Amino acid sequence: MNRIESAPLPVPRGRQAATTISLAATFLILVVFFAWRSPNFLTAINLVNLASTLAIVGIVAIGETLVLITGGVDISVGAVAALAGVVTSVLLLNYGWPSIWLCALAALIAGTIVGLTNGLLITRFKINPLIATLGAYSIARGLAFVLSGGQTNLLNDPGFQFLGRGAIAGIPFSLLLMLLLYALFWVVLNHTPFGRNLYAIGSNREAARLSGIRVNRHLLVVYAVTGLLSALGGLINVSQLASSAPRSAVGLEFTVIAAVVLGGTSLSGGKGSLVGTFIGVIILRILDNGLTLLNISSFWQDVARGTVLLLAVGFDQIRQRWSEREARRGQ
Amino acid sequence: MDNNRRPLLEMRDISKRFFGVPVLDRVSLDLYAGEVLALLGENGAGKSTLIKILNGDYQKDGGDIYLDGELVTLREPRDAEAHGIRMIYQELHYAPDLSVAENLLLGHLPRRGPFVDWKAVDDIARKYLALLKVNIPPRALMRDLSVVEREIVEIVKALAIQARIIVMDEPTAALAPREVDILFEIIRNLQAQNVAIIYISHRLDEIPRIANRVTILRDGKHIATRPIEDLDTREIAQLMVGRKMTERSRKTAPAAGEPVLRLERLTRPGDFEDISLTVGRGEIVGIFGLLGAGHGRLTRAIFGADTYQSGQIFINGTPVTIRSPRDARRAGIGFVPIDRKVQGLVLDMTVRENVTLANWGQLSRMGWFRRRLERANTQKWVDRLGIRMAGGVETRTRYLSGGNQQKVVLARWLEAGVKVLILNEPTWGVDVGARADIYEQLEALAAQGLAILIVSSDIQEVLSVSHRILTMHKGRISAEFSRADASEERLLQAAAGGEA
Amino acid sequence: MNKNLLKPAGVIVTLVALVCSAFFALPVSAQDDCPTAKDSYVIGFANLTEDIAFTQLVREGLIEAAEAAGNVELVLADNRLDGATALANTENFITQGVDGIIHFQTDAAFGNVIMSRARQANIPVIAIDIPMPGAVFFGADNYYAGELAGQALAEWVNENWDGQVDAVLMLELPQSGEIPAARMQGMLDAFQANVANPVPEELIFHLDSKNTQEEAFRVVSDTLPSIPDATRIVAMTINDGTGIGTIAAAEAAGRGDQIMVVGQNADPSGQEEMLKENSRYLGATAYFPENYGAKLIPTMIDILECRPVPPSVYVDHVFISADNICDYYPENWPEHCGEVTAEAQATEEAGS
Amino acid sequence: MSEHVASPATTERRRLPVFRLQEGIGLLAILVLIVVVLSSLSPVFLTQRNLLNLLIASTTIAMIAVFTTMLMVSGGLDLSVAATAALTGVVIAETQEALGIWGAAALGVAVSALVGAINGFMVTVVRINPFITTLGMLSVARGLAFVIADGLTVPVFDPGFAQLSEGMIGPIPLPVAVTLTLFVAGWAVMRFTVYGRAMYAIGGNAEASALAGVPVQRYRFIAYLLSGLSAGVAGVFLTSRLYAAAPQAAQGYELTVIAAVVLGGTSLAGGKGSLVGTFIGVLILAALTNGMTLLSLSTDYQQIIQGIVLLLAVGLDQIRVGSLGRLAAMRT
Repeated sequence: MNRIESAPLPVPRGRQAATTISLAATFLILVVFFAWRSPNFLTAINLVNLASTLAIVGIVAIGETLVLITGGVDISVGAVAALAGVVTSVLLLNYGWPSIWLCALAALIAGTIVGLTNGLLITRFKINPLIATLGAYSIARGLAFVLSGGQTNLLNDPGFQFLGRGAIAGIPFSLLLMLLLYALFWVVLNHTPFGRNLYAIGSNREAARLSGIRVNRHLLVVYAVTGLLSALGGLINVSQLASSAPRSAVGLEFTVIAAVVLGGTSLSGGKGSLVGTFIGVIILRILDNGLTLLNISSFWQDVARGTVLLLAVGFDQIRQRWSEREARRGQ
Repeated sequence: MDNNRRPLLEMRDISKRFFGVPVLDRVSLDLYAGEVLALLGENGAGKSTLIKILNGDYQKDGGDIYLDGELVTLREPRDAEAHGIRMIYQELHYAPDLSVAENLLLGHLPRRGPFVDWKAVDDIARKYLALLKVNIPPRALMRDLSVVEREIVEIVKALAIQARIIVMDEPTAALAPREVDILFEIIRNLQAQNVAIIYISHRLDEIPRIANRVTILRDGKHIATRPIEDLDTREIAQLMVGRKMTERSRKTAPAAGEPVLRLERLTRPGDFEDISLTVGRGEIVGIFGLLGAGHGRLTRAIFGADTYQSGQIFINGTPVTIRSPRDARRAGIGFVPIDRKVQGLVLDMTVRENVTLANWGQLSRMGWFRRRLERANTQKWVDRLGIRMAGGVETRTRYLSGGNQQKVVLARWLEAGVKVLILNEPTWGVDVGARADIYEQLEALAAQGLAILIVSSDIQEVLSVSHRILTMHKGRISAEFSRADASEERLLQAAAGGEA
Repeated sequence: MNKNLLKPAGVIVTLVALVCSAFFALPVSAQDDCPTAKDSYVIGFANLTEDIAFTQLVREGLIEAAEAAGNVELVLADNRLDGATALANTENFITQGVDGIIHFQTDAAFGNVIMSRARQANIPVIAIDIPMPGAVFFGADNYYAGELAGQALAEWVNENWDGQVDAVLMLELPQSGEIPAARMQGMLDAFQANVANPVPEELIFHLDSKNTQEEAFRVVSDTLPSIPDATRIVAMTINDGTGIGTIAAAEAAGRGDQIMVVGQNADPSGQEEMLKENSRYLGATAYFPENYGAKLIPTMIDILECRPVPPSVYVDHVFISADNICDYYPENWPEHCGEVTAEAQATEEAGS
Repeated sequence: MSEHVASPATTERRRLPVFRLQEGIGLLAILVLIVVVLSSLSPVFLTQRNLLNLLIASTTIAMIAVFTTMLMVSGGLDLSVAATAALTGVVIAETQEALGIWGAAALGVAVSALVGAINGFMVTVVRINPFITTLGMLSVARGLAFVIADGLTVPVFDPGFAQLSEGMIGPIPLPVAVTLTLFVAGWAVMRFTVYGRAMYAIGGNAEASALAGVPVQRYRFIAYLLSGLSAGVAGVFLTSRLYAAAPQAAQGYELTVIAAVVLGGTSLAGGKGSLVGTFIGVLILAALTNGMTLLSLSTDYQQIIQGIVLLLAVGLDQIRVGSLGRLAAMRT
């Protein structure tokens, strides 16, 4: 049998690659612009600074990418990160747990539990993910304040500070950890049945279910992992700051979603890549860093951030439609 | 068929109620290895519910299911699959952003250690695609495939899982005759390997070609199970409907009035080229083409849902520019799309709201609806077209049967007062009884002066309703027939590119 | 105004009640020397926010003081750093029939409307930290509090870095208006006035801390690379949290020994930071929020019982550093301060 | 020839209106429960005065929620409303001297309409996902508000302007009257006008609506425009009420608005929802906030309870509607 529409088919990853390329272009434009405007931008010291401050948003963005690929969204990540930090310090300081690592472990578990709760609300009670995680956000943030009594707590554990501040062979440990997680989840997403199933679920949930994929179980795992990664982000934050505060990571969810979407992951599910997310995270970080180096008022920085998000996503949208039209014309 | 063997599948006295209303009333069905059992019935007869129970989608309220003589419980599709039962739904379920190969093996990706064995994925996909002689690259994205190709992948998917029982719900609805042949070929191969098939179709003419036995349901009850040799299609239809059917007689075509719609060299390269045709007042023109011949795209372009590159559209002799469905509506063109659930209806809106969807301008004053007028007009069309629903015009269209849904879309354009009505595959997924009904309505409308253009891949449909028939092949009009000249063979030949 | 009048339904009744109470207020006060004097009082307290240590200490101090007074019932609310919420809380207080309101709200500009409501209801208001027209002001002299920290920092620089500084980081809170601005200005002015070599304007970096540790961390992390050669950096921060974030950023960049930081508030986390070994947190100006209550409640009772009250009551400010912390907060740091001596306690009393 | 109608559909249909009624009643029951609990805990809660306080305090959210409901019924979403309200206030504050207070208010509302128009343009023409569009716009509008006001809260006091929020129509404060009027008018618009029908049609099935000749993108654009405009109007009332405008005003209101609308039964997927539901949703949140404040409950606990109520209300609703959804799924 002949193909009925005899158009040459694009390579499957081609479309994603195009998005990644236009992202990389955005990235390059920013780098060139900042390098031109600020002599301090491309210095070794600033690059190390950039490298060592990527991890928090970067790691949480991994979880958000997974969630968005399944067609969901999680806006509780910032609250979970804050809760994790608070749990660590409260267990250590108020409850006298013997080791900070044990407390950190408990914090990771707490994050996972919030994630699982999100997953249950979404799968069992069929609550829209935005609303479910909005509720969880409210509750987790509230809990962080209740547990800490609103206090900032110092955590002076040199071993623990290695997590956020240490370096191996000059490379920040948090960056290494983040790269490791990106590699790990890249493999999971692209080369394990679990990862592929996530795309299937986001692409067509009913098809996935009818193909015998345990959709609810997958979603549970994804939200739990996102909770876990958010908690890990919170721990790195605490370690970097050597202190925990319930007010921390305010608005992290929006930064993370912006980075993931910037990276080409679709809010409607089924599409997305960790490579894109990685670049998205770097772009937002560079934007912040560059604008600060240029001594631009923080008020204008908000304006710039929103504008870049709209421009980048808008441009990609137009490019995609244009190339689709081209492809149709070519048929 | 050796009837002394034990059946592979027995469904005994299956009952199912929704909100206290019986949908299935002690329905039994048995299926033997290596046979094709046609499961027939009108929409709402309970076929879907029955197979969804078999697939574990629904839980039965009563009755038992035996596989190989053993009682089984099927709580979810996974259970069914574990027992070798595989469903191919009429509405395709695929992941558009994954590759063909991944879709084939969705939920069953072969692994090496914890990882997906991509080489095996490729190999398996190629193997099964080759089995169907399908030339679809396994790495193509589903999104980039045509509707037909997607369906074929769906069928291959069932093969790939090596099911013992495959349920096919209207598998040929989207297939061209040649593709149907390929499918039947495959089904016979499957039979040879002792796979049992439950085959659901509205195309009764296919049944004798492929089925060994038929089971007929009506109103949630089991009506008959007979070997195919004992029945002809007429009898089957009678059993399904429960009363005598009269054969549609082909009347002679009335003389066409002055041209209402005229296309001149309408072209969009790659889809359709040089299309010139006219549809007169009171005339029904049919365009027959195999799937992918470009006739579907043509209708969308006339209606402004797609663009055309060159050419001109005339309405009543005046050239019109159509860039959007709005322009088309203003020019007096109505369009009944192929997929009424996706493109035709707002399912959660009422019949009234759907009927008046294209005529807000006339039914409102300063943006406020004239409620009484709206209701009255809706009621008028409901009566005239015989749209049936229990709850009156305030019923949500979601709860109407396929035929009635189609009539709602029809009513919308009549309400909008169009001069030309374009229908793309007007009876897709509509059951036998409603089909005849719709044809009659179309003829009546034509008799009242409407110009109707029907585009279809169903040769019977084109033959039975059109006054004049065009065939399309590879985006061009390949032949034209009067009603008297047209025959199944000649149409097929012309549509396949042969000389008329 | 009598809240029992409001209980029966009917908005008109409410209105009549409003008019009546306003009407009769004057003649009644003419009869009695002090119409607002009572046996017991209900006092509304609307906190700035419940999210930060400073305001929590204010609230706790107030609760303690109310209990100590014996005849005061405290009604609590949270202004959530938001003008609309502060106004809603005011209206709630009025509805609840409080005798006086202690308001800790976000911006002087909102004072007009809040005070007009309170005046209509004849309820006296004390404004904490942010002045409101017609309210008794209580709280910090922010500019002066800033000066204390700036001066201490200048002295430290004169002593340790020969009065030389390569860069000044100002961790500000521009979105919160004049109060933090006054603190920052006080710090900078006093620092420049006292340091041996005042710092030129181009070496002063104004950074937006957004009032969080991590934002302070980020902006300082991003600023340090632009001053790679600076080895003597001072930072003045809006509060302890941003100070801690600033130090963390410098340490993370491996430049912990090149920075010295002063802040404001001296809350427990700030105290802990300055007590660290080799701390880069020189100290912070204390506002003693825990003592606000002990002064606020009696002041409010004075107002209600028609005793004269000065229009502004300023709290004491002390620059707290590792050297004098045991004089003020010995009970917080037993390991550092050793046994709390009677002498130290006496100093504390005197200090507060 | 007669066509067969499946029996389950018949019963379903008969049940449908009852179901919808039950949905409303369930929501009302939650509201009544909250009111009963709060009034038993606080003697002040059920006083006229407090109820008016409660209503006045919720006008900002309520005004925006009217138009957010329309937008969400059409399948849209607007996260930028709170920032837009703040921006409007700041524009008024900064231009009041040059333009006079009413001129400034007009300019502020115009700016909010512009923000809405840009959102609409991004969503309908550039076709960026509404979540991202309005998230970006949130950042831009909030940033601009800070830039224009230089971070400061600016007094806006004009007796006439203050009457906007302090005036009374009979026994009802003006902003409450305006809000109620908006709800009633909005309800009528959603039910009886072409615009309302378009919202439901587009949210229900945009493709089918477009193929019926409905100018989908134009109506979408209008919905975003109105959303921005409503934020501006809410900003005007807020500024008038506070005698001042702050660039950080209304922070986080966007989520409260969405919570109220969703609580009221409007689907995030579009096509379903009503202003009656939104009205009850707004009241539930307002009663909760007010009541918990009267009880001196700490904000942390308030936040937790609000989260739980949101999840409970939506979750219970989902469970009840779930059976209906399954039934509908069966028919397709």
